[in-house]
Amino acid sequence: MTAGLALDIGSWVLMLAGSFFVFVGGVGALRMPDFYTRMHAASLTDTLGTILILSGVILQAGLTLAAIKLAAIMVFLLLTCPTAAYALANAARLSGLSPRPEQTPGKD
Amino acid sequence: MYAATATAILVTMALALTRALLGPTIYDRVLAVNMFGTKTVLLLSVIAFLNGRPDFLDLALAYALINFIGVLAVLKFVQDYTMRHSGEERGQ
Amino acid sequence: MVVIVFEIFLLTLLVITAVGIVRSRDLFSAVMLLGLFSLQIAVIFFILDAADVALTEAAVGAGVSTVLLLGALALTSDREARPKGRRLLALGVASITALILIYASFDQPRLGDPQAPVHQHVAPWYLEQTPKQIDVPNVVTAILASFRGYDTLGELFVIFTAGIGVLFLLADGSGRGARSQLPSAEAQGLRHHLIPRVVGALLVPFIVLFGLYVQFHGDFGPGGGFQAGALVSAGVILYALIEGEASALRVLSFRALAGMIAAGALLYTGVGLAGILRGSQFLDYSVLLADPIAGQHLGIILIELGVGLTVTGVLLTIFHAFAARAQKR
Amino acid sequence: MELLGLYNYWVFPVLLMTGLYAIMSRANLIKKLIGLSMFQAAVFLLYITMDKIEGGTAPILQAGNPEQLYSNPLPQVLILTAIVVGIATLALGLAIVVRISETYGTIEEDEIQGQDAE
Repeated sequence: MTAGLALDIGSWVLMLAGSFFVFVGGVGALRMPDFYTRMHAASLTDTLGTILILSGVILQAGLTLAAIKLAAIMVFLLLTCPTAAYALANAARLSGLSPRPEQTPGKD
Repeated sequence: MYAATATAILVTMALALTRALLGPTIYDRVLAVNMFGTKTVLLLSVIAFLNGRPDFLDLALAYALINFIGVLAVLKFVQDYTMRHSGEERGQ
Repeated sequence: MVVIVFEIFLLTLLVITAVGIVRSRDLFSAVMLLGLFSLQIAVIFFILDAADVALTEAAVGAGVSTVLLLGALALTSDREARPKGRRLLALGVASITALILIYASFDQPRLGDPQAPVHQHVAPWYLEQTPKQIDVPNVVTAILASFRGYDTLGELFVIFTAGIGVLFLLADGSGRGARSQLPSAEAQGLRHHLIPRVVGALLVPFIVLFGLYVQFHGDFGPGGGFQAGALVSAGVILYALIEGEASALRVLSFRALAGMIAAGALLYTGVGLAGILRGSQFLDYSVLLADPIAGQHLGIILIELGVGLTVTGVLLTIFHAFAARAQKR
Repeated sequence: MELLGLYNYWVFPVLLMTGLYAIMSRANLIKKLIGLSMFQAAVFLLYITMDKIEGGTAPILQAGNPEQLYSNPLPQVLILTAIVVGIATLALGLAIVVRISETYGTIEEDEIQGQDAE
């Protein structure tokens, strides 16, 4: 029983911490001054939030097929998120978007 | 507990949507779409457990696998665009 | 219950996104916002207990539709001219119709009402008969492939025709598809971006494998030919993006794709005709084997395979047709 | 709570008419097609809204649980195929727009009509 409770508490802590980082990432993506800083906020917390939340859910799932699927989701997200961030930064840099906030052009 | 996590993810989704609507550059929008995609995967996983049917994780898995394609398509689009209109600045 | 609150929140986001799409003058932004729209509506479908539909929307919306719209933008223009006139009239017509429809909604049964008329007829019969007549857990697959196989055949031929239509409009007229002008230097895709290339190449087999899983696991979980077709073509499109269209065509040439489209449609119709030849009706799978239930299983697997082949073929042909048109410029 | 149960049916016309507004008021052909997709998505939403049943789950039968309620599978079948048909017809529309753009050099409806009138 206590092992089950410890597992529950562990997964709750992981999920709450994950939620916190996900939320911080969202705020960062909204409030940071220019594209590159926004991307930095979003992509870093994306990875950490993913690890924490999915580990929390895996603890709840126990040793089932669902846990294996969740682990696969986690691996794929950990592969694709940083790559997408890289590709995006690369595309932005390629098109000549400057990383200096004071020169970030506004639109509309 | 799932509900609290899902709420945090949903609020983050709203923030990402705001960024997508505000822009100002197209890359901000792509970033928002990518972020939104990751959050969708997390939300789907959490909701599958909240509903008590964890056998529906296939959907989250599908998104985790193919969400990446959109960003690569954008990268290629921008690359071709810069090739065709070299010198002309895009996304401002 | 709390899930319904999430759904309401997402619906609100959906409306905001829709307004954003209409307001944005930059078509590129509109396409990006349409991607967001698709993600949101997929989650809403999932919350409304439509796992199969959500999987389809995910498979189509996340990869294929963004790629197609971007392909079209690359061939036309990505700026919209300032709209003139007609806006007030359009706004008036749209708002009045919306108000009338909202007024009409007060007579609708509320969400999830078990007494709603839609839950009283037909559907209970399907839910009851599926275990007896077909014996697959996924009722959606049972209806799609067996009970209403005619409808699905019709849908398949709509997709088939759309694919042929795109080829008529965009192929170069030499009758050889776009094969002749392929191996050009610009067809190299994102080869010089090492990191996306390595990660993408790592993902392609998993996407195709997952597509096959969805194809053949469709009787037991969410899935089937439509979703699998979209997933497999998303995998091949990813390969084409990172290695160039020419490499993707070397793996699956235009001729092979055309073969897949035709083979899928023929397989579906052939299974239907086999029903007639065995002395029953068109698309009656029960007579395919001695045991009616085993016959149903065989029929469903075969026609889902036909659907998967045609959908993959059509989506990839469309993608290559747009890509080849862009290279000809 | 009773009224919140109708929220889906309110969002449906709003989305439907947002799509229609884009089709009517915008001259850009690709924007019209995007509006058409939104219109289509609104119809999908209406159908899927109707399939939901309280206490139900997706219509994938669970063995050994005969009392379980399942959502209505019929709208799901219709919409599942409609989504894939939707992308195929969208592609056909885009192909026509590409050809129009190559012939007229523009994808704005009023400019095309102006050229036709000459």
